[in-house]
Amino acid sequence: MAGFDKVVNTYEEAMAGLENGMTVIAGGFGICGIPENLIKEIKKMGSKELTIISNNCGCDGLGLGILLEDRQIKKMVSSYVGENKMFEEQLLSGELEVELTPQGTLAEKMRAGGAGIPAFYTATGFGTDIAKGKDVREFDGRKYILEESVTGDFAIVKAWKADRFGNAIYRHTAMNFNPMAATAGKITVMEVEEIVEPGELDPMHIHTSGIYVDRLIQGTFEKRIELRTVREN
Amino acid sequence: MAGFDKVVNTYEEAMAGLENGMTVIAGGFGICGIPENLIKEIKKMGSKELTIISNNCGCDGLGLGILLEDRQIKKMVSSYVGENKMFEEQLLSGELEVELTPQGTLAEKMRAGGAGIPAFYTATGFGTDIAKGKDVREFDGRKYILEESVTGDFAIVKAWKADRFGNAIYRHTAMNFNPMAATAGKITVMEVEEIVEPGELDPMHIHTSGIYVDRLIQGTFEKRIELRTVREN
Amino acid sequence: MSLSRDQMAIRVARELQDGYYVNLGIGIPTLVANHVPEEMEVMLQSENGLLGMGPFPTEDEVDADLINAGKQTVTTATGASIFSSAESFAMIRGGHVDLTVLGAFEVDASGNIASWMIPGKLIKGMGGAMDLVAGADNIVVMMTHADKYGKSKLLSECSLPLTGAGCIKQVLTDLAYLEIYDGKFHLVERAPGVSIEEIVEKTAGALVVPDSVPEMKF
Amino acid sequence: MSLSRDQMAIRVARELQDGYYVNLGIGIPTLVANHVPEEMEVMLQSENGLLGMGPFPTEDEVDADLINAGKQTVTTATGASIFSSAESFAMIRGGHVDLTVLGAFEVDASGNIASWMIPGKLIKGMGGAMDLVAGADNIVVMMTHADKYGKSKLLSECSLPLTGAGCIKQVLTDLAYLEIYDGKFHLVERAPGVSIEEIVEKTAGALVVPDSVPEMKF
Repeated sequence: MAGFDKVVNTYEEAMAGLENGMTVIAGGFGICGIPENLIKEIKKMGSKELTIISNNCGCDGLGLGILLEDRQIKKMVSSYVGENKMFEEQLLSGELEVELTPQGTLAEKMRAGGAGIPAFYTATGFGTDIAKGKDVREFDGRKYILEESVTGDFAIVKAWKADRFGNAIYRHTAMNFNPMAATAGKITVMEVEEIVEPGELDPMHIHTSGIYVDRLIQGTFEKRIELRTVREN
Repeated sequence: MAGFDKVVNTYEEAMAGLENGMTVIAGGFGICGIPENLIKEIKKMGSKELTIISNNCGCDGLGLGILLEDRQIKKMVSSYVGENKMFEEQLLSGELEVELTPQGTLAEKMRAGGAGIPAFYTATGFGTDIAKGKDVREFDGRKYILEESVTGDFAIVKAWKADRFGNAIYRHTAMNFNPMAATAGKITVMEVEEIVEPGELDPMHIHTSGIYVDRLIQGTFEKRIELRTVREN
Repeated sequence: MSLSRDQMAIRVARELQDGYYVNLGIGIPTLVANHVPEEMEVMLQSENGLLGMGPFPTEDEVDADLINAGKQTVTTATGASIFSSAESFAMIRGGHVDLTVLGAFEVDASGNIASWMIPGKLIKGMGGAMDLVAGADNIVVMMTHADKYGKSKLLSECSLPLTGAGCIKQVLTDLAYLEIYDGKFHLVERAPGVSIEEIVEKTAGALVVPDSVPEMKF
Repeated sequence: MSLSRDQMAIRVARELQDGYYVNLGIGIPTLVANHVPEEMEVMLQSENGLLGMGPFPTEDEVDADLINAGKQTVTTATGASIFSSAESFAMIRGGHVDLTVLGAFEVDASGNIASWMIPGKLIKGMGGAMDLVAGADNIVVMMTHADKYGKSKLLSECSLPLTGAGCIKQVLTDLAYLEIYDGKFHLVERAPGVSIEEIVEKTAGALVVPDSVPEMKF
């Protein structure tokens, strides 16, 4: 029997079950630590009317940006939608809906969603447009707004290494939103650079426990750099 | 200048500033991963009327239990106060106040306290005595209660290794409440088995970032075992 | 004949599925670990921060830094992960644990459970029990059908302080396996040789008895 | 003479203390890193999950997996730690960062700040700015005193959508260093050779000018 082996061999299997109108939570910051190939598979599948919850929307031609090409996204929940020509066009034409969410609130919404916390109070955004329609409450003389958590039909994340059980570690700042995204999907799909055998990773250094991972696939990644900034040797 | 070096050389320095009536958050589960020597120092200092927030209250003669001997604790916030004769006596005589808090709620209260989240909703305890006097709210057809976060004047935690900047890793299940406790103290004091130089620990595997740690001390630990349970070789 | 503790564990183990992440409460529920079907893999979660609990250690392996939620020394299984209490209860509260098995003093026909406190006795605290019952969709309560005085523990309304409200759907006792829905207990299976009359007599809460109630087989 | 960008950074750097954890916003605030006094150690936090940001990498060191919040390739400093976005904003929201420096379009006499959106232009999003201003006790806003048309950016009430309400207490412009309290700007220092008249003229919000306003020294 399969036991805890989460490995699937094709991207078709990895994303099987994704339907039009579903909500997908994606890890990544800019184009760092994004599940490149899972996103490509969504493009290939042609799913429409998707709600995507992700800090950013990739860039033109890479990451979630490629889902704009065939107008697969109905709504983005993001903190920063950056420099993306196609994004701008679809937003201005009203084809694309955007729910801007402060970055820390977005990270906490994902974590809370995965942790069974339906809502939490935060000072972030109090007194701004973000607070409109939200409950305000005072604690210790300071005002906070109530933010609700998010979950997805799917979560798609990218890690560095994982064992076959889905116990994963991230590399450097490619961690970013991936650990929280991984907890918040009804089905969580993880792609990694290397799959190892259970027992090879130190239990004390697992960033994402396999309990959150439903499907695991090994891929190859472009890992494009958005702003290559160097100093003299 | 000292920069980020958090190391202090004596337990007196480590706990300097602790005053009667203060709130102390302590890491540990049972007597696993407890800041043994910091607790001993509190006993030595003789501080009184303390509020202690910790999952358990040690046992007779070890851990937080020793603070009962001289009646230093006014109030315990815990999920399980276990088998402790002196605890029972002081509770029944009314000398000691206890606020029982579900274990997961307690862990989340500490995390929230450190993360600037003043309150969160949880289903834990809804419909029970724990919910009395707390706000109830429905999300998605289910009822949740509002729980407020906790912070301490001091947090005392125990880690395995830390670099001089306070970047720490925990060993096995001696992690437990320590990472959250570390974030929730106005002054966080950490004791460890080994202090190493900055750069020796992999930045990707730090459990508690030095930003949370104000004072760091190396100690020796009894590490008593509560229930030694073995199988045949 | 009422079920032995081991038979109770065997019956509960039949609720396991391959690949299940399971939290077993302190006491009788831990026996379930001894009866995982051989062709099946399950992983045990211990709420103090361990997923993938192994067997008890040998004398040489004993490590004060590696214990379970019952404070016993344990080992890690291959593919284990270790994490903080906040992360552990994120798993539990977030519904990521597939099955939770725990004991109780009382369960009632509304799915309420009382398992942590008997007024008049010293209060020890609920530990993680309130989080476990609030977080899991799939909980099996494992307890004797009646207390030592013969008083039913399956009530129309719990008399003791609750651990959780409306969260229990399955109960395995030494006499029967029951489901709870629509405000009633529903008899599903009975222990070998135990009469429906005995179960009816020892169930204080509303009980639905279908035409056919198969005996458990061991 | 109004301050150069580097002089502005030098002046803000005087707010640093040894052992400070600092978050520098994208743009001019990043220049502050170049002016940390030599005898002092500060550690830079990047909200995408890095505490202890090192210099830009050499060509050989460039790593797509190691970037800052501005999406630039960076390195780690000795004693760095890396964590998730949730943990990063726990640090920020929880008030663990000692100093935050960020730019703004407008600041007003109530301590409100507008820094993320100009209606009519495309909305790019607030990123982490709302969290940063809500989380830090110690924030320095660094911006020009007036826009390129000479219109004051220190207002009685912000005209643009807010990033945060009542959270700014210190502003460093190319003309002056000001504090905000009691619903007014308070002139603390002026740029060398800049007249109080010029500052008064270019400050639209209520401004308190003390008898003596020292010039900054560089």
